[in-house]
Amino acid sequence: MAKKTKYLYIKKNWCKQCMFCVEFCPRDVIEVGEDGYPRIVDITKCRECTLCISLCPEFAIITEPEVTEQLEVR
Amino acid sequence: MAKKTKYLYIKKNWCKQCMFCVEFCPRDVIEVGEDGYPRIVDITKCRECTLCISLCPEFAIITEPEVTEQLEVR
Amino acid sequence: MKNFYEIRLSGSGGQGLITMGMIMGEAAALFDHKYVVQTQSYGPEARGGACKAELIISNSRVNNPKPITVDILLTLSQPAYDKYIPDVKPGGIVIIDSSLVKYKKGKGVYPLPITTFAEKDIGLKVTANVVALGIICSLTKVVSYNALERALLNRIPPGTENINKKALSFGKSLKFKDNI
Amino acid sequence: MKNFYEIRLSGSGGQGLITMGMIMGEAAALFDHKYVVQTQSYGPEARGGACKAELIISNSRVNNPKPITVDILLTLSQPAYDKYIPDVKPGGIVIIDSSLVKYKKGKGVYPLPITTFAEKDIGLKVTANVVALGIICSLTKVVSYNALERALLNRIPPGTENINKKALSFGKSLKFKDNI
Amino acid sequence: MMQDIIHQYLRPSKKFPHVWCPGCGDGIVLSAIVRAIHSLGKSKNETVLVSGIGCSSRAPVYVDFPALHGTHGRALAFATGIKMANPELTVVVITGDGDGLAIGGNHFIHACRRNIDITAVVFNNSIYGMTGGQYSPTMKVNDYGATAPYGNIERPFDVCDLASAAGANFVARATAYHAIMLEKFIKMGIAKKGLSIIDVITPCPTLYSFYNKAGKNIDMMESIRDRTITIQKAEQLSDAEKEDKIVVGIFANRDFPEYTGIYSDLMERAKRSVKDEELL
Amino acid sequence: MMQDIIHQYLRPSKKFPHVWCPGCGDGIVLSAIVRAIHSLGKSKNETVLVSGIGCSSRAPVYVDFPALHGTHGRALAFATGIKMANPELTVVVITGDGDGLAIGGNHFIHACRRNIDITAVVFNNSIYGMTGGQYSPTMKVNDYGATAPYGNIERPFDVCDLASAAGANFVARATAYHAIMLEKFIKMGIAKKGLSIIDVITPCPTLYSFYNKAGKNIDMMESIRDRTITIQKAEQLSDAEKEDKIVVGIFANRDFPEYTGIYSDLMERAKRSVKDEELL
Amino acid sequence: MLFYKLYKDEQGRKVGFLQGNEACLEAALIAGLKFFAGYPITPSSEIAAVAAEKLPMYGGRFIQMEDELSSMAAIVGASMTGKKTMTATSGPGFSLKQENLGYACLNEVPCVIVNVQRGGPSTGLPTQVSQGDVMQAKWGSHGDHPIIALSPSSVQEVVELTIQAFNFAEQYRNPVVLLMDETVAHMREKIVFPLAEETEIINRHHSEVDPQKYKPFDTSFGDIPPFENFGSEYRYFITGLIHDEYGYPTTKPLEVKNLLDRIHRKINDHTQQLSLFEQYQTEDAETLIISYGSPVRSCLGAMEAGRKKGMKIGVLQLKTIWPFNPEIFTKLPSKIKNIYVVELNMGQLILEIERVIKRKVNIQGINKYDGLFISDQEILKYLEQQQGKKS
Amino acid sequence: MLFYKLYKDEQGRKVGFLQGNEACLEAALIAGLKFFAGYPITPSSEIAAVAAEKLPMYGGRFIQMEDELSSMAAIVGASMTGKKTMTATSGPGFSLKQENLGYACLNEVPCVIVNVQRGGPSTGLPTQVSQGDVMQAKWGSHGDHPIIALSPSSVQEVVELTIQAFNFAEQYRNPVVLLMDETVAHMREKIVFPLAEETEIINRHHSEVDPQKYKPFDTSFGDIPPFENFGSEYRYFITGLIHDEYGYPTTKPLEVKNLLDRIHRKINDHTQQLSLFEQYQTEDAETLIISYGSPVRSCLGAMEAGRKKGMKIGVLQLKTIWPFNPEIFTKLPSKIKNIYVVELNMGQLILEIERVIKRKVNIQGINKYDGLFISDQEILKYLEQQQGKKS
Ligand SMILES: Cc1ncc(C[n+]2csc(CCOP(=O)(O)OP(=O)(O)O)c2C)c(N)n1
Ligand SMILES: Cc1ncc(C[n+]2csc(CCOP(=O)(O)OP(=O)(O)O)c2C)c(N)n1
Ligand code: SF4
Ligand code: SF4
Ligand code: SF4
Ligand code: SF4
Ligand code: SF4
Ligand code: SF4
Ligand SMILES: [Mg+2]
Ligand SMILES: [Mg+2]
Repeated sequence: MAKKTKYLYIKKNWCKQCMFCVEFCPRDVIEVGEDGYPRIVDITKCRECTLCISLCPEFAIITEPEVTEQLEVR
Repeated sequence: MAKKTKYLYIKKNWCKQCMFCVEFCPRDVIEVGEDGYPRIVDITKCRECTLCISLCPEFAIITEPEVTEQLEVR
Repeated sequence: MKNFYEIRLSGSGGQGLITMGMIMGEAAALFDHKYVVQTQSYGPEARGGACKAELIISNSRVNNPKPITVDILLTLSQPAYDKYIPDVKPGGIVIIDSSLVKYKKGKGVYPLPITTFAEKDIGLKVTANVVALGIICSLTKVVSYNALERALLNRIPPGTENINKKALSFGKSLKFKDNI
Repeated sequence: MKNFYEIRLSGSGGQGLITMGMIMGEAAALFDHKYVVQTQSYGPEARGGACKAELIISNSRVNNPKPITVDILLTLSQPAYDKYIPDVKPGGIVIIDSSLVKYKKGKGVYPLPITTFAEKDIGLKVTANVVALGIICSLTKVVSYNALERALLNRIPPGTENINKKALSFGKSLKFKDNI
Repeated sequence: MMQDIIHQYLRPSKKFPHVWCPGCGDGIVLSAIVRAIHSLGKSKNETVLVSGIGCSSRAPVYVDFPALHGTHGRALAFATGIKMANPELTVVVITGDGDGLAIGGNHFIHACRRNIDITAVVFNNSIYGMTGGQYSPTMKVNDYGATAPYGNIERPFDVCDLASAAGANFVARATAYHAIMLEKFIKMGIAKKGLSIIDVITPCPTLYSFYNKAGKNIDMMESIRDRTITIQKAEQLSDAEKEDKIVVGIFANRDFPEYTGIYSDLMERAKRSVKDEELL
Repeated sequence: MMQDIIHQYLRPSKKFPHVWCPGCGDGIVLSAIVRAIHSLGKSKNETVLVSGIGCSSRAPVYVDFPALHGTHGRALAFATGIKMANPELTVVVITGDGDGLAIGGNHFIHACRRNIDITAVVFNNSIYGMTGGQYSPTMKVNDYGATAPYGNIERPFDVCDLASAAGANFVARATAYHAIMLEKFIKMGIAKKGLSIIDVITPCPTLYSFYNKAGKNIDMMESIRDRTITIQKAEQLSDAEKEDKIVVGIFANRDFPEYTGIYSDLMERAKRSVKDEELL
Repeated sequence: MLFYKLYKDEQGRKVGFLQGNEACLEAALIAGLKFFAGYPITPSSEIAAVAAEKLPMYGGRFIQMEDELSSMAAIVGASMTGKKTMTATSGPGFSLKQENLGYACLNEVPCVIVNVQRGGPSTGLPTQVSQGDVMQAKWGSHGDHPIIALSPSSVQEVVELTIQAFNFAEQYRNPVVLLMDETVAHMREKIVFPLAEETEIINRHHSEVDPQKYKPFDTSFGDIPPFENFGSEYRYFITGLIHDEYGYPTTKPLEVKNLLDRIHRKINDHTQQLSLFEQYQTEDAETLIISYGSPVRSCLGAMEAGRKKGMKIGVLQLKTIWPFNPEIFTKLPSKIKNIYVVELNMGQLILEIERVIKRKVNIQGINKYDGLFISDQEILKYLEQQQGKKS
Repeated sequence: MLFYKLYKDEQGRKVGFLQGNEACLEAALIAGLKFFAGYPITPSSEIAAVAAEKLPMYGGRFIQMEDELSSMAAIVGASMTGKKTMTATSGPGFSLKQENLGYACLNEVPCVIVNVQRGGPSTGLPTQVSQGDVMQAKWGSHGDHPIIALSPSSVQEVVELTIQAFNFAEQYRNPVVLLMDETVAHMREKIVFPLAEETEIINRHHSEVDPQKYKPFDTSFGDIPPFENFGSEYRYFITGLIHDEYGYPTTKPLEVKNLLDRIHRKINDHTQQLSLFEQYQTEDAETLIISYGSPVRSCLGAMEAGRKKGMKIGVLQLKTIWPFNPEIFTKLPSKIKNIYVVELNMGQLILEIERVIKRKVNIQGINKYDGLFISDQEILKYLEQQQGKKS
């Protein structure tokens, strides 16, 4: 329950680069990478407010990559 | 303009005997006649409040009978 | 008794004609085991104005559901009388509430002060339709008295059995000759 | 010059492909007096994803409004390239924005860094579509330069005439050989 | 001078008496509408009545105005077309609680929102009279109807609250019994630029009464009279005390811009922006 | 623990990314709905999503609940049938400002009036996104749209006022930007017995932005954020000051009886009144 | 407030003297009706009134919606939970239901729509009889969509065909229209309700597949996909968009065509099973009267009267209107020289009959559309006139 | 925000490179459109957008209503004031307009309803082409009602038939449906607008009678009663009920029959005038392709290609769909052995064609309903297969 999330992942193949996560993360944890996609710069700054997850319109910010990868196959 | 109406007429062939005029005339000017239709008993008591005209659902209380008679022919 | 009757019950809204029609129909269909089709007037024209219920009672399957001309006409109001009297077949029976309707005498015309009977003899004006049912029964035999009573008792509000029975049998007991 | 061209302009939403199609169509139809039918992709599938405008330019009446295979394909995005490259007829011409698209070399394949040109040489990225128009014009002659310029100038916001003219003529002036 | 004004407005080619039942309030409301129009000096030619379907919606057939008896629920939509196409016309809509608030509810709220210069009079008898007494969206909880044999379980709309929330400029309620007040509100409504809703509580002594044992003509009128209170009075009462009351008065009287007027301004702008399209 | 809850709910057989434009608020609202359902511990099998037609109404296709994507405007009507036929189900309606308030306005007010236990989330982008950016009944005056080339002249509905006047038990407004507040309101709405309306202001960075030069994704989100005030704050402002503001908060939270519940009581009464019909 | 009583006859069957409308709802209860949504309209309103009273007695639910659009939507929604559902209306309301009726057809949602036909077009003649909506029943909604429509001629047939309507709806996963007319709806006749053991009640076919593998429009079981209830462990999505087997929107041409082909095929391939009709004295007939609904009664009357006069008349009654069954007409005895199609409209089903009868035969419509019922006399008179036999 | 420009050609005619939808509204302006009410729906929405921008420039008015029901009601109301009015929609909206369309037919209210057909049924294929609403255009509203429907195959024909639609509406006092399809609506072609002197514009016929004597449905001037505007000195009443010549409700059987007969007769008696069609190379044709709307283009392509291969193909294009004109088909050259009816639906107008062609000829439908446009190749291939000529 109180387990701390180790990391946030960006599913690039879902991300549409709206940059909400970059813009609205209160701790500037996320920034635009060279490929134009957001990337996590410093997860230690993250205060786990979940704002980025809630504001990502693409459900592209994930905490457990293995679960979600399955979603792509149809 | 300020001419006083001489009389009120009940068009019996339109009247459906709801008796609103009888019931709601504040001066008891109208009562139920022997034929079951309303009739004017004492026009002098009338204070020209027009309530009976306004409350007659049948447009059967008239001030100028000759105008309305024309309405019946089609 | 004929094999085929076309019947119209007419008057104005509130006189219980539709109920009469249903009772008569139910009696003939379910208890006398006749073929019966019953219809009635609907809609805005049923508001206030003339109102009717019609029955066809037959010993064999009924095709046309609505009579055009009738063997039996009951009229409880002037407008209904005026409107429907031309539809009576030669030799037909016309029952008229003479307390409400101005009528023309003739063979097969039976005027009776039905509403007055109901008021005076039964003591309840609204039983006029039941009195009329009794009259039709005895005059035309189109439906049996037993069947009629049974159907009637199933339709009426509890507690009114006696007065209704009384009205029906009163109607049936009336003696009449047509009014020529 | 052929009598009949089927053309597809493709890329993603926001690259101005529909406008390109309309300008090209108007130029060919109204000023070059060709028979032209122009269509485009619609609806939800036009949101975000691949987007296209299609033209058929002919010297005689055009029946089928939508090409199935094409003589000329312009692609300004990778998904569009991947989706539409199989539809190019043998001998057809493929113009590719090589600054955005990974492509396969071949006869009739003309890769040009169109968006980069627009950004660097014209100074405005959004003129890429106009540069592309110029390229198509000089490479295929399917529409005359004059007609194109005239239609273009009627479509653009006032004040942007010069930069658009520049982009068009820049596109036209480019030299290229197909990329085998 | 006391006048039977309605007779100046009855259609000369139409037969009377009308189709409504004895003691039905619809005739009373219709004559109030006519007196209101009359007192505003509106021309017969340029006053259009529009109605839907229902006992109440039959009203326009009797009075000598251009009139459209439309389809069920669409009166305000037909009226919107008429008013938009010719804003000079005075447009009065006659509708019922079923016509205007059940099937026609969407046009009701949108007409209010647009605040188009139409006056709609809702003949509110809390029942579908025409079709035989089914419960309507203004019927009280626990009243009976042909489709509410166990008592109505749906809470009624407050027509005036709804109209106000949707944006109408003028909103008032009167009753068929209070015919003079009614006439006044209708007059104010017509005079008002913008959408006006007049909710009129009116008796259906035939079907409402049949299902609710509400007595005959006079009983129903007396009940309406006795249950009526003013807005001012209502404010002093608790919800429970207000339960059965009819609250009459003016619920909204405001001056949001009127739709056809703004549209005319838009037309001016548009005309000015006609560009010389012919270029070649 | 921080969780990407939505992924437990995406349809395993559906491809992603979804159909919405980059920066469209619809995905944000959908994920708030899912989190709200999740946090209430509702079962997937017994939570039904119902939507109409529009960009927003596409939402139910992505998440693994039984779902009905109906016809335009009728979501609440389909939902009413579902809830009535099986009151055990949790029914959540996803609708747009066009779907729910334009063509669907009548079902909106009647569902509120009946106060049936459904939660409707209005994805309110003040435009018809799906059909190309026409003005909707929630578009502000003077905004532009495909059918408002001279600026919109129709006053918008206040969705919350309308829902309250029509009778809904729970009425609240949030925005796509205020995703946590949004989730909370949706959760309260679902938990509430009776009809709940959650009006969500959400950006359409494609079409609204095109016609109104409102910038791109982040611009629109920032504008929503910056224009948002609470009800408490709004009460202190004049009408003019409130003009451009988005007022968020809970507008109604009350306990009128819920429809299917009263109906169940009625059924009990009816069953008791089954008479022995067989007489002969 | 019910206006009829039910009794029990010697065999224990319920009997009564009922209107068509009343009988319709009683029969629906036998068929398993559990949810009714409607909006009142003459001449169908009694159906709703009976539903309001009776459904909650037997564990069903009734709702009066705000209009016909929502009524239709509500019965579709309710049907998705596995309940048998119904609505009733008349012409104007039937027009309003068309959009959602199309939705139900595309999504193969079982439900019954009663249309008690009255005089049209528009508000028309609200209290009078008509058969003006026969073509609308098939073509009223946009786009090709499969429909089943049945039409009773007596109150007893109302019972028979109402139960049949529910059975067809469930069996074929398709909306069924019960095309009544004002005459049948409002007349009272004695009816006998069948005993449970005499009544075949069909319920929609459920799936046995693993919920993970369930596809709501699975074609591997034949043309009629198994149905699962919303609220069960089967979770799926339905849409008014053209969809694939999962119910997801598709624009793939082959998937589109397959879906449309299948939903039409599932009806058309069963035309013979769906086609209910009666033939009366057609064996030796030279003149055939074709009809459906209440006018069939008059046709039979005309036949009987005509035969007494030596006219070789037969009657063909169609109980199933849609799907239209050409075989009935192509296989008619060749003795038949004259065909009269009696309809209370300006000639609708006759268009189909003319289309399929290829051999040379005189086909004429006998059409009445003045609001009145057609009598046997009228039909016979017309026949006599036509055949120059008028003596 | 308009997406097209208009130019002037040498003869002074306006020309442009326009979508069918855009051309439709421009043509409507030429025809005299003064009021448009609509509700957006793909693929018709551009018509409304152009109306919103252009109408107020030229003294007309536009309103976006809350739905299609009200849009239809609004144009009927507006038409009563004497204005030319129009609405535009697609399948789902067309279904919703049916009730009020019937009202307009019964009250003989001139107006134009554009239905840009998309894939159906239900929400169907919103962005794709179809001709699924052909039968609905005639039978979609309850009760028998007269309809005129036209269908263009090119943007230039959109102009021609839109003007024609308004003219027919005014001349016959009847709603006219312009049945477009997504292909014609969305493709851009060069169009030339006729000069004023080249365009016949018909306005509804007004009365000369004394206002006291005016009857809105007066039959003494022939089958089409003169029309007077609401707001003029002519005051009258209209209703969706069956009415007498005064417009008052009637249930008198003869008045009912007379009204229904007249409103149908006024259209049917003018079928020849209303029937617009084109024949291409039919003189020597052995194979005839019949079509309407955008597929006509492919039929012509197939004809050209087929003729090159020696196939004697002709094309019959119907521009008028309703009223259906049997004479076109009964008078076809007897050389024709094979008839193919090309439709983007499952076979709708072919039902009418099969009905009226009595002689022995092979009639087959070529139907495409997968959302795609039909190409000339497809048609030709089918023809070749059928004729066993495939080489
Ligand atoms: C589309 C449609 N649905 C239903 C009806 C039937 N109908 C006619 S009037 C009416 C209700 C009328 O109620 P209201 O407006 O309150 O009028 P009232 O008769 O009570 O004055 C109904 C349901 C109809 N004519 N058309
Ligand atoms: C009966 C009908 N009318 C019109 C349409 C076209 N249509 C589809 S979605 C839509 C508007 C959607 O607006 P909204 O509900 O606000 O959704 P958004 O796309 O903005 O999320 C319209 C008019 C339709 N599908 N059906
Ligand atoms: S919010 Fe989501 S979609 Fe937007 S940039 Fe971040 S990860 Fe990508
Ligand atoms: S959870 Fe909050 S702090 Fe952490 S990355 Fe996301 S938005 Fe930033
Ligand atoms: S109010 Fe009118 S209808 Fe009623 S009794 Fe008096 S006169 Fe007659
Ligand atoms: S005017 Fe007033 S006082 Fe006179 S009779 Fe009428 S109600 Fe009575
Ligand atoms: S039924 Fe009721 S509303 Fe209708 S006319 Fe009679 S009293 Fe009036
Ligand atoms: S058009 Fe607007 S509402 Fe629709 S998906 Fe795109 S951004 Fe969202
Ligand atoms: Mg009412
Ligand atoms: Mg929206």
